[in-house]
Amino acid sequence: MKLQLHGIEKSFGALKVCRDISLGVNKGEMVCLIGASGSGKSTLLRCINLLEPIDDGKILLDGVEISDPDLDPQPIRQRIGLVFQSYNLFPHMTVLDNVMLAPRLIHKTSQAELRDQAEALFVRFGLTDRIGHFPDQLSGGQQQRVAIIRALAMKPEIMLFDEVTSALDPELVGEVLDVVRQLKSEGMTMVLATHEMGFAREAADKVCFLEKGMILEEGPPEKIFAAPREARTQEFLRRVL
Amino acid sequence: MKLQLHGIEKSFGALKVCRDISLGVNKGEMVCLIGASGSGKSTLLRCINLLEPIDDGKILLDGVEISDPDLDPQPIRQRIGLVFQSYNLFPHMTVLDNVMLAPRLIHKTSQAELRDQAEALFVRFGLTDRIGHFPDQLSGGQQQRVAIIRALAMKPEIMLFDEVTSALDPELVGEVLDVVRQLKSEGMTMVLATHEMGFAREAADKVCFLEKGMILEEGPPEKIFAAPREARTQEFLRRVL
Amino acid sequence: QDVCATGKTITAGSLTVATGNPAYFPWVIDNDPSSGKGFEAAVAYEIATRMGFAAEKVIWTATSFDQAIQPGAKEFDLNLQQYSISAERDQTVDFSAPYYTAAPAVVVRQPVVDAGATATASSLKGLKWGAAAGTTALALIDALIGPESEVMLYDDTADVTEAMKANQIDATLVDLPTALYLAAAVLDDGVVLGQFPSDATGGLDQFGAVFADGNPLRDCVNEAISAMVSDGTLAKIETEWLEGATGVPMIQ
Amino acid sequence: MQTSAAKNSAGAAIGAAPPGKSRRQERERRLRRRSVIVATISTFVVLLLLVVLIPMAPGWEKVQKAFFNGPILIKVFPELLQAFLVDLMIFAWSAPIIALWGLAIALCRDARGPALFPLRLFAILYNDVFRGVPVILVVYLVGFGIPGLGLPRPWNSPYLWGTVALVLSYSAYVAEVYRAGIESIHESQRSAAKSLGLSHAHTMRYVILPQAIRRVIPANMNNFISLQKDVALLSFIGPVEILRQAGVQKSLLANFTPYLAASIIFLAVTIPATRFADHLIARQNKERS
Amino acid sequence: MQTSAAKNSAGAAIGAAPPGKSRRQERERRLRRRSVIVATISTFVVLLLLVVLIPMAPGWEKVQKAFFNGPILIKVFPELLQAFLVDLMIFAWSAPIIALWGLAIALCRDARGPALFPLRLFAILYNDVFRGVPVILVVYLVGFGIPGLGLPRPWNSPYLWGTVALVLSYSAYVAEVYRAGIESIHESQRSAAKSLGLSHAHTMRYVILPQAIRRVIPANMNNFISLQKDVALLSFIGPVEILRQAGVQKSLLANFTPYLAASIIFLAVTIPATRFADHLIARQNKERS
Ligand SMILES: Nc1ncnc2c1ncn2[C@@H]1O[C@H](COP(=O)(O)OP(=O)(O)OP(=O)(O)O)[C@@H](O)[C@H]1O
Ligand SMILES: Nc1ncnc2c1ncn2[C@@H]1O[C@H](COP(=O)(O)OP(=O)(O)OP(=O)(O)O)[C@@H](O)[C@H]1O
Ligand SMILES: [Mg+2]
Ligand SMILES: [Mg+2]
Repeated sequence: MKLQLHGIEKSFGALKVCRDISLGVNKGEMVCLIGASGSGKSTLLRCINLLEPIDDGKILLDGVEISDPDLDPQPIRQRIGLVFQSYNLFPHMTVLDNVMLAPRLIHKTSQAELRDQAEALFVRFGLTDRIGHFPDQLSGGQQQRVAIIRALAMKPEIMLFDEVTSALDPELVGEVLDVVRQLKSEGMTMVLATHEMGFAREAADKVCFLEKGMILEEGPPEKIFAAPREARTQEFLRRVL
Repeated sequence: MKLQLHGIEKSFGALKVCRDISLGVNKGEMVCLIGASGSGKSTLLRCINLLEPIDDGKILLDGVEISDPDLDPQPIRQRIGLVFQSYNLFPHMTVLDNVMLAPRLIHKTSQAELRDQAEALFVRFGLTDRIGHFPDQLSGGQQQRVAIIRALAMKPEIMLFDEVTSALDPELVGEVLDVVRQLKSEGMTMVLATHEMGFAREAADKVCFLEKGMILEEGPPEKIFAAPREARTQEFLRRVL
Repeated sequence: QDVCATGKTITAGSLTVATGNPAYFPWVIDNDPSSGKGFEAAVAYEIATRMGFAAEKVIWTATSFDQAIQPGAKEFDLNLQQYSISAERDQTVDFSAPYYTAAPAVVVRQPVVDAGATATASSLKGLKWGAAAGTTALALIDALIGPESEVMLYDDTADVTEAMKANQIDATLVDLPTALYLAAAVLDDGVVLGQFPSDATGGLDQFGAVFADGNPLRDCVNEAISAMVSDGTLAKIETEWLEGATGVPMIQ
Repeated sequence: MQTSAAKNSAGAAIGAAPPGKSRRQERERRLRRRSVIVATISTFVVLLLLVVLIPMAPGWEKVQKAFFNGPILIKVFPELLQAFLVDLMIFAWSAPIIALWGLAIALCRDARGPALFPLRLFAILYNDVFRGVPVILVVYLVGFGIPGLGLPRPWNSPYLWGTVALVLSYSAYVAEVYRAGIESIHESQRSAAKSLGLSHAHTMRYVILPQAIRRVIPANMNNFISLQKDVALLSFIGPVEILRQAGVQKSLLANFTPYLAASIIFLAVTIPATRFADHLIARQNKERS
Repeated sequence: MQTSAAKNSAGAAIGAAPPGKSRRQERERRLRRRSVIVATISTFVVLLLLVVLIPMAPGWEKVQKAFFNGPILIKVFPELLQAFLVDLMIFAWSAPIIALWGLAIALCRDARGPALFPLRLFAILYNDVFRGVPVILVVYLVGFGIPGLGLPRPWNSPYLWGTVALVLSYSAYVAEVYRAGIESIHESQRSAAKSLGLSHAHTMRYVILPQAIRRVIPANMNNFISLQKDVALLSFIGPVEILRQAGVQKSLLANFTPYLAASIIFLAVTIPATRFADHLIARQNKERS
């Protein structure tokens, strides 16, 4: 198994945001987290990326515990890509510099080689003509695609997506989801928090419904969407579909 | 006819945002404006409310021209309610004061009577228990309902809604649309700019598709959604539905 | 009370006399003019007595140097603070007859003397000079010495000595009694290098009390001063409070 | 945005923390303890070095005698405190005048309509001039100059004209802060008020100003802290406030400790005030993002 | 947000404005013409009243002679301009030192890890002290005090220690501005950099600082405009810069016009600078909302 979560607990002060969350993600699998706003989806993804220290439980990547607080989180984060709802591109750098910053600082490869690799990614996701632009010269959908490229440039083993289409105009959602589909077809292991039920139903291997920091229900999308077991899941799906 | 637009033109500098827009809205009718981001929906609504002066054309309310630049816009605006995407409640006042501010300053009715009228509105839209709260203590859906109540408190003859659900979490959209439905059933004349195609199809009397500041296509929702004439309309609907 | 001063003081029946803040030795001893100790304190009480004010009717107040020579109404009847009488100042304020004639003297510190400074015009030119702005010292330095480098200016004598202690300036020009006091008490290693003859200063070395422009009290004070001069009281006060200037070399 | 109501209910639903310490908590306690130790030791070492090394420097004794003279400090402190009351007094009557006059200028600046153009022009010139000239220059010009024109007592008081000088200078800064506050209120608030049919004056009075004034409280606090310090500049035109008193003592004692004492008195007022302003600003920035 | 690319294409698709004037445009031209006329007339009337009425006030001649004395203005102007060069010089070498030292303090304040606690403590104390004490007090203490300890020339120059005093005071303000800039960079930028595996130092150097420094340029400009004005305070420890020169002339001529001339010289520098800073701030506020 690529990624395993065992009994993750996480609180902010008195507010418990993750409660005994256990989850397994196989290599090449795509898991979608759904649930109401505030149910803890973003926090869970941030915990996996070690941006938030967990209070209890274990996170295993390729069977090795990465949540050990004595480990240096930097090299681990390099193995896990995370894309945010609000893109979070660096506004003072060109799109290319955004993508090359981390590889340049961390990988000891030659400048030219890194540039070639970055450009290859831009070609792959159809953004070649935007390479010298600054983020605010791009549309939201383009910015989000650059954010995905930036994460991919570190050659991560697993990608986490946090509502990557929520900030986009309805017309631009498609182009970003296409990128996710393409990654899936290339065999990337992925965890997505999403409000796009249509996409989850069509593309996910497994769907988890989070409610108040707990996984209330999980299973293949056909099952969750067609015949949700829990009353709360039914209610949620009725509202958003 | 309640509201008539004749050849409305509006530019911001060199950018033309409304181009020869003509439209009629009958009493008790609900017209939905749809179209891509930047197509001019918000600007058109702001023009009708006289928040933006139009460059050319005429706006008639009950057959009287209100777009005459020599008229004082204040009393006219009092007859037209406008609700914004971002609620725009006054954050330093309680919800009740938000609703009562304008009537108190403009209508010469007694304090107690105005309060009774306002409270009646809160009862009608199920917000009685929030009356003394400040806007940021309310959920987005509740805030938007307060914004609608605030506009209604001026007893407008026509209501304009500018994507009133776009800023809301998917779960909260329903409660606001319910308010709009209720208003329609009570016979209010309304113009809505919206991205909620489902709602437009179900509730609108007429749908106008805007593209680059022009009404490209208009008609009853069954026709527009089932058999759009223009290629651009077809493309837009394919993307967002 | 003398008829002359009646109704001419800012507080009826009292005489308000201003001095420096702080007031320096030997003009006022211990910054306490009401003790009557110190040259200017003693002169003030003598003038007051002659105008018919009892000692307890003398009110003391403190002003800065600049403050007193501003044009306009004043908070005092007269101000004794070693003001040199000059034609330019006379346009803004009024001066009494001179109550003291002081020779300008050069104050330095011992290290400057050790470095070779002497009481000659050529040696003085090469020194780094400082003075209190708003006094006549700057004009005198330019006229009598003509230093080679820029003259530093300060708010008051206190700041000038501070700059000397900090070795930021070598020398300053003040009236001889002040010079003697600075050298003896303020500076640990102060030396009065020399004095200029009074006649070389173009009359910038006579101290007069300052009045608001057009103050009628001036005539009464002048009367008192001339009486003090003629009966030798002023000279007596001078010998009591001001050291003899013997031993300070003349600068040619 | 999460509503606080929703947050509370989520918090309540979850109840108390679990008994016993989690692995993370254990480790955090360990880490915290270690960092307290490291911080204490390193601070201690640095302080020790300072305390041991500085007095070994040549001239330290001289420095100590001239700047950190205990007996002198004790001797001058009460007098300086007394003089500081003058500063506080001047501050106490200047601050409200500045706040009001600054608001008036800000509103002039915002006046609409061509007939009010002279008012707008006046406000612009006023702000340009008084923000451009050093406060000390204004103090000299107004504080010495105007009484010098022959005003009779008590209308020539340096307290009066010094205050006028401070009001002139600081109200320009305060007016700019108000204006920034007014402009920082999002256009959509104006739109909302206008769409309800409110007039320009009503919009200003009930919608914009209440929000704007509240929003600029921290920025204005910084202005008033500066004012508290610049009150000392009035010493140059006469009032024996703390700076002049310290200067007098310095001259008499030929020692800089009185200035140090004055600094301590200022710090006792300004540090808490600055901290409070910083705190307000930080809270505001947090709310904004 | 609308991308600029989309805006452009929309603009291009629409092409040029229609020939002839629309009704609105006609009316706007009429209105504009009318408001220009009203504004001109009302300004003119107000100015006329000022020009006619003020000289009728009793004492106006005295005021004019004392403050607005043409011949004196012309006479002192060149000397004051000369003295102002001293201000400019001091400013020119102080400003870059302050910018660098302020940044260093800001970074100290942000230092992580318990071992660096003394550094953090130092930065906090430094900022509290130097923002709390009036600049003029620091100028006296440092400018007279430290050279008074017996430094040999040229190490006791008032230019040197006056500069040190300015640097000490102003770097505290500048450091706070930098810190505000660093804190204003949204946490999500740090998150993004961390999620890519960047270290704290790299994040600071490549992601946070470039944005923070750029963002605080307007606020820092205001600090440097204040600095330009406070350079005049060095006159109290000796340098004959413009304020002192004006004071000397004022004493000599018993006339306040030299102060007015000094004000004019300051305004010539500070008004354009302030205007530019205001413009930058306004642009920034617009971008932010
Ligand atoms: N840094 C933090 N400090 C305190 N509380 C936090 C923090 N981050 C998140 N929370 C709280 O934790 C809860 C879960 O937040 P989270 O962002 O994980 O929800 P989510 O499911 O991603 O919601 P959304 O769909 O709105 O993104 C919320 O109540 C939120 O207010
Ligand atoms: N005040 C303004 N100044 C300049 N341009 C403006 C202004 N308001 C709107 N625009 C421009 O006018 C065009 C139409 O904007 P409008 O807000 O009316 O579109 P919309 O259809 O409401 O889009 P959305 O769905 O994003 O709300 C856009 O290109 C916008 O950038
Ligand atoms: Mg989230
Ligand atoms: Mg819109």
